[in-house]
Amino acid sequence: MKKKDARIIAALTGVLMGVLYFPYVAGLITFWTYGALLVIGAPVFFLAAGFAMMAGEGEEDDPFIGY
Amino acid sequence: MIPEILAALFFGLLLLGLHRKVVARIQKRPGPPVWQEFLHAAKFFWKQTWVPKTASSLMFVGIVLVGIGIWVAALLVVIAGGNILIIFGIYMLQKIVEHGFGLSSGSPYGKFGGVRSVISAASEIPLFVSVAAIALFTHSLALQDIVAYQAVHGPLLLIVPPAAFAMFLVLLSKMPGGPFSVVEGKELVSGYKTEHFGFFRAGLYVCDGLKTTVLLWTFVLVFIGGLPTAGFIIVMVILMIILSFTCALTPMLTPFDSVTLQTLVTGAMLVYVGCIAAMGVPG
Amino acid sequence: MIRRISNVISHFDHILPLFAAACAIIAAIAIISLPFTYVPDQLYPKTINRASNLDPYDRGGPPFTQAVIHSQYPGNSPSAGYVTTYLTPFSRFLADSTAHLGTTIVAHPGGILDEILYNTRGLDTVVEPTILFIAFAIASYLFRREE
Amino acid sequence: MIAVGGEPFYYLEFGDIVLYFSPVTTTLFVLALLFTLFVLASRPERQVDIAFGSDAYLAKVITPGELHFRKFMATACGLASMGAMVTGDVFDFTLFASLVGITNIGIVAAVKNRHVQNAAYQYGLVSLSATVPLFSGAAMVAATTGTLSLIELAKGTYPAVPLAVKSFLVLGIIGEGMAPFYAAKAEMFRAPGAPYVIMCSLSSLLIFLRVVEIAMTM
Repeated sequence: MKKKDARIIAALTGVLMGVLYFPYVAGLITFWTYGALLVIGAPVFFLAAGFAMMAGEGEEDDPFIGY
Repeated sequence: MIPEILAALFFGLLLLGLHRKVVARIQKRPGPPVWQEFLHAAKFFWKQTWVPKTASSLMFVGIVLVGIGIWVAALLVVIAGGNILIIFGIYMLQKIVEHGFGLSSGSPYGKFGGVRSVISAASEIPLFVSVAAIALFTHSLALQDIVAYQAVHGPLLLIVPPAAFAMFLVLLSKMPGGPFSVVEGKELVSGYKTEHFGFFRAGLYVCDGLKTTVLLWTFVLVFIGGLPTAGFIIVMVILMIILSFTCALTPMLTPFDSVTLQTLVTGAMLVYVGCIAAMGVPG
Repeated sequence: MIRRISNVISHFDHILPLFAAACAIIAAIAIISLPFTYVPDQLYPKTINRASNLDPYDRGGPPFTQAVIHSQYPGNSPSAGYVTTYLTPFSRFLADSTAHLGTTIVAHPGGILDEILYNTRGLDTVVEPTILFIAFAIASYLFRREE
Repeated sequence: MIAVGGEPFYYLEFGDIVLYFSPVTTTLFVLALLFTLFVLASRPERQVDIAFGSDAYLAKVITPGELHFRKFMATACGLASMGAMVTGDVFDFTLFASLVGITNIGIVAAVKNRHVQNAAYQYGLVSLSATVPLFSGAAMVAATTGTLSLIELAKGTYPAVPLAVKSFLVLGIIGEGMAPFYAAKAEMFRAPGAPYVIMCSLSSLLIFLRVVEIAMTM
């Protein structure tokens, strides 16, 4: 994933989860609708934020094989 | 809901830190500070990360998504007082998440961790027998019904102590360093976690934190009943300390010994539930 | 003791006898708890016409008409009962001339799949051949793997 | 009635076989779907092995032919478990369960590894013999109640299913790869190809969860 894309995804999910919190508290959207959003959104936000900030630039490494 | 999730995550990581502290004190070590696990998670999140060359990249990344997602879902189910079978289903899915972590990287150590995690699948079976025992009394598996039942009849811990014991064993099998924690044995480097570093590992800490809170909370809800928030926190801390003592004072079993022991417990539980069902439920 | 048990269950050559033992125990429990009451009000009942060439499979009645089937949700399958007695002309010929053909699932296309499954139980008719075909796929793959 | 899985909110009818989506079955269905999508979309990992006697190591590569076959089998396994999760009919459930058993063998059948093949063979024998208690359990459910529909059984108007019959059903599922009969399955996990072998374990866990729900509903 490109860092720029990851940044956009992280921002999108973060903003969506944050903004929709207010209608949920106000009772406009149901618990499970907002819950489904969180179940999908929270891990995506977490990983996308990680990719946006700390994704490695160089070549990948081999797995650890013990020495 | 976001505040609840963050609180549960933070509290779960603190509980795990407490676990390490208690175990260390029993072993006459000073031990890390209680917020050590939280520091770990934060540290890992700000490390450079990439996917190993040999890994199945989609699986490697996707399994972190699944891991966090299912435990957020489990927490929401507990908050909503939903069905206890869903929580236990998610708990069993944690097994698949472990396989995914271990197998997706191509590392032999991760693989061993994953295979160990298949072997230890017996740890889930006592769960269902205790669920059956609970259902015999409450006639429902929704958490709110179970809590309501206990408000009338007193805690299930006193009514069906063997079921509580079976579930305690299940909790124990998910504690680091416990007798049944064969998946994370020290001879496996870091077991299924070996290849997930950087923010993937931070994601694993998020899973662990949520998992600890959800499991302990469910135990308290199912066997003790509804309490005020402070009461929940106190009881969960006490439960954690009991678990830590058990972990520190028991040796780790070999994988198949742990399977045998858990199967025997399940057998005993089955006989017990059979007896209850045959004699008829009082009340 | 625990170690001895775990030595047995850890070896995959032992699980078949182990499973057989478990089956035997459960079967013994089942035999002890006999008799179970048989409920005569069954789904898909049938009267067996021993004289027919299609003996266990004959549902009675002329072809292309609706046989009487007691199904769980009659509203869901208004056409139930038609295909159970349906035979292609060739199958009809086989059925009329011999008592030994047209009675297995692979005997003949358009032959009788299974008198209960066929069209009274929608999804089962799909799942059951699927099991067969998956088994065929595995077998043929293994057979041709070395080529 | 014990509302084990919560109230269903959607019914899908295939004649007498009615699929129902209650909170529990829907959760399980979504999980099976998710991992099936993983199987479809992901490439297998290259498993690293250390060559003893030197400091070299090798990565096992799965050939395209093997890859396609295993992907097909794992997808079939995913579809079968999805079906088993939502079906509202005991006999249909047992059919799906045996389909899962067969596809599990198929997932590792293509692996060129004697140890894994032996384990798969033993697993196949057990899952074959497990169909006997499985189907006889379903048949006895029909005999003792007169119906196979879980929705009807859950209403409590039919006679209760004897405990021994339920144990037959559960034993049949346990034979498909749950404790303590999964030693072969654990060995099957040594095969490379992470997304596919995970399906083996996922399907048996999900089916076990479902049979617990079914046994408590009846």
